[in-house]
Amino acid sequence: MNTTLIEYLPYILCIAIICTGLYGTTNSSNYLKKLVSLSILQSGVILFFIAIAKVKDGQIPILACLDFKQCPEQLINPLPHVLMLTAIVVGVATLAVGLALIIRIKEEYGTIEENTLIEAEQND
Amino acid sequence: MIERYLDIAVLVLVFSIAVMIVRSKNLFTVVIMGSIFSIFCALIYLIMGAPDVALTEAAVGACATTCILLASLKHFKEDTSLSKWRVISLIVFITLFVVLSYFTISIHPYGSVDAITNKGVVEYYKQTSGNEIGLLSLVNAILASYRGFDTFGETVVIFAAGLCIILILGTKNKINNEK
Amino acid sequence: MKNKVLITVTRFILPFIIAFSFYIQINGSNAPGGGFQAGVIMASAFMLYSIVFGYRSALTFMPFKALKILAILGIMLYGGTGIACMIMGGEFLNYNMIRNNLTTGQMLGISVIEWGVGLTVFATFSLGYYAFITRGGNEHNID
Amino acid sequence: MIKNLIALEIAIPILIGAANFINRKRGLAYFLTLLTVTASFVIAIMILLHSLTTPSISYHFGGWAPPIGIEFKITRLNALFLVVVSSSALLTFLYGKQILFREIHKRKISPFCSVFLICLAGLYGIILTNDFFNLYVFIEIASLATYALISIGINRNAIQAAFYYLIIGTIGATLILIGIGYLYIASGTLNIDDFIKNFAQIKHLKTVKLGYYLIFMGLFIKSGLFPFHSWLVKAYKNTNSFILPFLGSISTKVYILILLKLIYLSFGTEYILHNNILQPFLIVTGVLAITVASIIALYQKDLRSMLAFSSISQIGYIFIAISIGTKASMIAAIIFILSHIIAKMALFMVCGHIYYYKNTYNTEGLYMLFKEMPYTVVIFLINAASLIGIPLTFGFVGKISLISSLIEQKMWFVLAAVVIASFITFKYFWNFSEVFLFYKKYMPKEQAATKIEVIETKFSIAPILVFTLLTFINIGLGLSFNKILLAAEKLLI
Repeated sequence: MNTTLIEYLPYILCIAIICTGLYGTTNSSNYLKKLVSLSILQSGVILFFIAIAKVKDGQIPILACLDFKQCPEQLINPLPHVLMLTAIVVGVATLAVGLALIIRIKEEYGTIEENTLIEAEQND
Repeated sequence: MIERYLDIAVLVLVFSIAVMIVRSKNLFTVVIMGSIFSIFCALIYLIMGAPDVALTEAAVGACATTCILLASLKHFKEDTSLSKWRVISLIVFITLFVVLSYFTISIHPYGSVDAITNKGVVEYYKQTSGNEIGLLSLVNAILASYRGFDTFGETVVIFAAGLCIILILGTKNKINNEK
Repeated sequence: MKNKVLITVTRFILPFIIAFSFYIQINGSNAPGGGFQAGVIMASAFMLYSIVFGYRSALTFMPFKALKILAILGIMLYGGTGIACMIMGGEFLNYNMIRNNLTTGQMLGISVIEWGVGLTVFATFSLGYYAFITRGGNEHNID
Repeated sequence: MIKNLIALEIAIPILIGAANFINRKRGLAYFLTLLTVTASFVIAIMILLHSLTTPSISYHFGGWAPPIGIEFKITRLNALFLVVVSSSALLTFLYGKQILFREIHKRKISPFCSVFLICLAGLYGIILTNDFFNLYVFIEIASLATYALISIGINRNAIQAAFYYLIIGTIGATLILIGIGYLYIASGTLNIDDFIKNFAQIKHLKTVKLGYYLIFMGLFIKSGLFPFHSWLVKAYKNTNSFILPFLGSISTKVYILILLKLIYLSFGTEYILHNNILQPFLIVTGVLAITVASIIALYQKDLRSMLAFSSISQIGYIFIAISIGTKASMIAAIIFILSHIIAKMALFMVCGHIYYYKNTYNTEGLYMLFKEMPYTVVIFLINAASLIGIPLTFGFVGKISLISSLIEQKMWFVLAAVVIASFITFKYFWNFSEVFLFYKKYMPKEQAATKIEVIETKFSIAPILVFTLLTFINIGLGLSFNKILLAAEKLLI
């Protein structure tokens, strides 16, 4: 029982981070905090992917020599790493565009609090 | 054995930082905690054997993003954020957490060697990429050649983000103040 | 900013950051790193410079238009490599068409596209930083 | 040779959009974009013609065969949608030169065109790709560009709408990414066809179930299904009227197409819909969408809000068609998507055309429009008829095939809801038609209160020609009822 729980604990913690990010994104009233929570959500997903790639006692995915058959070794799965490099880039791109939008919102409305903004929108 | 507990310890730390970010009221705290969050994420990637991802996260998350966030923080100096626990959505997300965790049990155990993800395509990459591509770094071989088109998409995403920022923050659009 | 310690440390550390980014760019084939990481590190050196010495002096040696051209150049390098492979008779990004003996074509193609990624990422991050830092001031002539 | 066109279809818009980045002249930017969109339309037509002879083409990027590398797959369905998307982009650009130049600051037009081209390339990628992770990358490219395009609006609320869409859209995309992760854990592959090949052994796994639930949830959010529709209304209501005909008709439909392909062609209806919670969920949300959104549309005073709610209810019809799970219902869904794209695009164009001359969307400013713009109002009525499902229009074909497959499956309650919702659709379009057609009865008493500033306008025949063309296509397809059903049969080979 204990060993199985330990074996799944990293995944469960990643999911906890994902849920925290989701909670922050949906419940923060401040738009900047929403964005940072969004990047927490994305970091949680990245952590999850990296965790599934892990191999016990595996080496980092760099070959010791070009011909794998001459020097075989236990390697960590490199494919999720490649995918997550792209996902990090996508995350930072979203964050930057969101930040640009927030700056424009602040200029137009003078606030980035959701409650005040909804009132301002209804008055328009 | 100790390595496994190290992962879990840092993950717990990262989780608690995430909770603190969600709970905090000051925007400056949010940004700086976000930077610390990224640094510890990079540490976990390193522990889990993903140096490329760790390097990227450290450069992007902890450095560049924080710089950009701090640069724009001068606009929101006086803003603080209200922070209350909302019980209903808390219950929703705890339920979501329990459901996702329940489904997680059918994944291969953490660090398992004979997971299906280590077979098939990945096996092919390991065996032949040295001879076909000629790079020692498997991540770069896959990134640039086998899945090179994804990386093209990634570059386009970054470029599009720059373009979008110029479009949004460029000259002010004239606004018809129509009621 | 007029803090002497900051200026001295920055002057000392900047060449190392730039050298590190070139190392990562070139040595990406056999070690962790690659075009993307190199570009971000280069951009952070640029950000450090403009934080310490002010963005106006950064603008003098790296004007806005130059960054735009660099960003386009990067994406053109990547897309152009793909189209060049098609002209030589293969698929998009099939580097084997560049040189046909074993892995030379692959190595050449990969190093070219890594430079493309690095350029675009460096230029776009710096552009974004400029856009955020100049907003709210008197001049925003970023478009 | 034809294979390389597939890569060019993606590469040309991206590279020209990038090159346009340094250009600051708006005339040149417009001309360049028009040229690029025309080129991609020609390429799409060539691909479609080729796919008529060879039903399935597979393009391997980098020369690596599918499970190792990334694959694009051209089926007749994909090629058809490629043509639909590129022709919509072309028509939007032909129609809106004046509107673009008036509503958007002259310095912003050039980056706007670049972002539009990148958005277009992203949408092509979403349609063509046959790789899960590549799908995610293209979804993000298209979405990022869409957020920026929406943020340039007619009033300040557009920026807020864009931010709201960014938050919701990113949550949706992240759910898709987690789902892809679970499917990868279960199968060890990212290629969709390769995944389906070993599907029989892994279909009982919990990870597969969770994976596709998450992917579908993300796609529901992205396609504006009823409970997740709030971003759609905000965005459509406030964005500029140049981009609206394109985004309003295309952007959600592309995600529905992916959903359709995953359910019907990849996972199989037997596994996804039957004996599963997803079918009741889709039926309930679809019925709610068609009824509730139509009822909300009844009370709208703003032309664009009404059309936005109408879009939500039409998406509800499409999801009802998807949830039935027979081959006939898939054809019904595709016809419905196409008819909605054609009619909604014409309606949004009419809407933008009216705004160009009257500078308002509100009914108070549009009384007796028939007197001033008779032709435009007639076009409005014909396209509204298509959305209601009146015979001789394309919408009728879609609605009849939906109703016949509902009858086949004996889903009487859903059928009743569809019929009732069609009447409500008629009613809310009638509300606006009354305003346009009749004078005395609906004239507000204090006329002085609604003074609309007179604006400079230049007459141009282009928008009228474009929405006339769309209306002719609509009626032409509506008249060739049997041929469409035959063609749809061939489409799915």
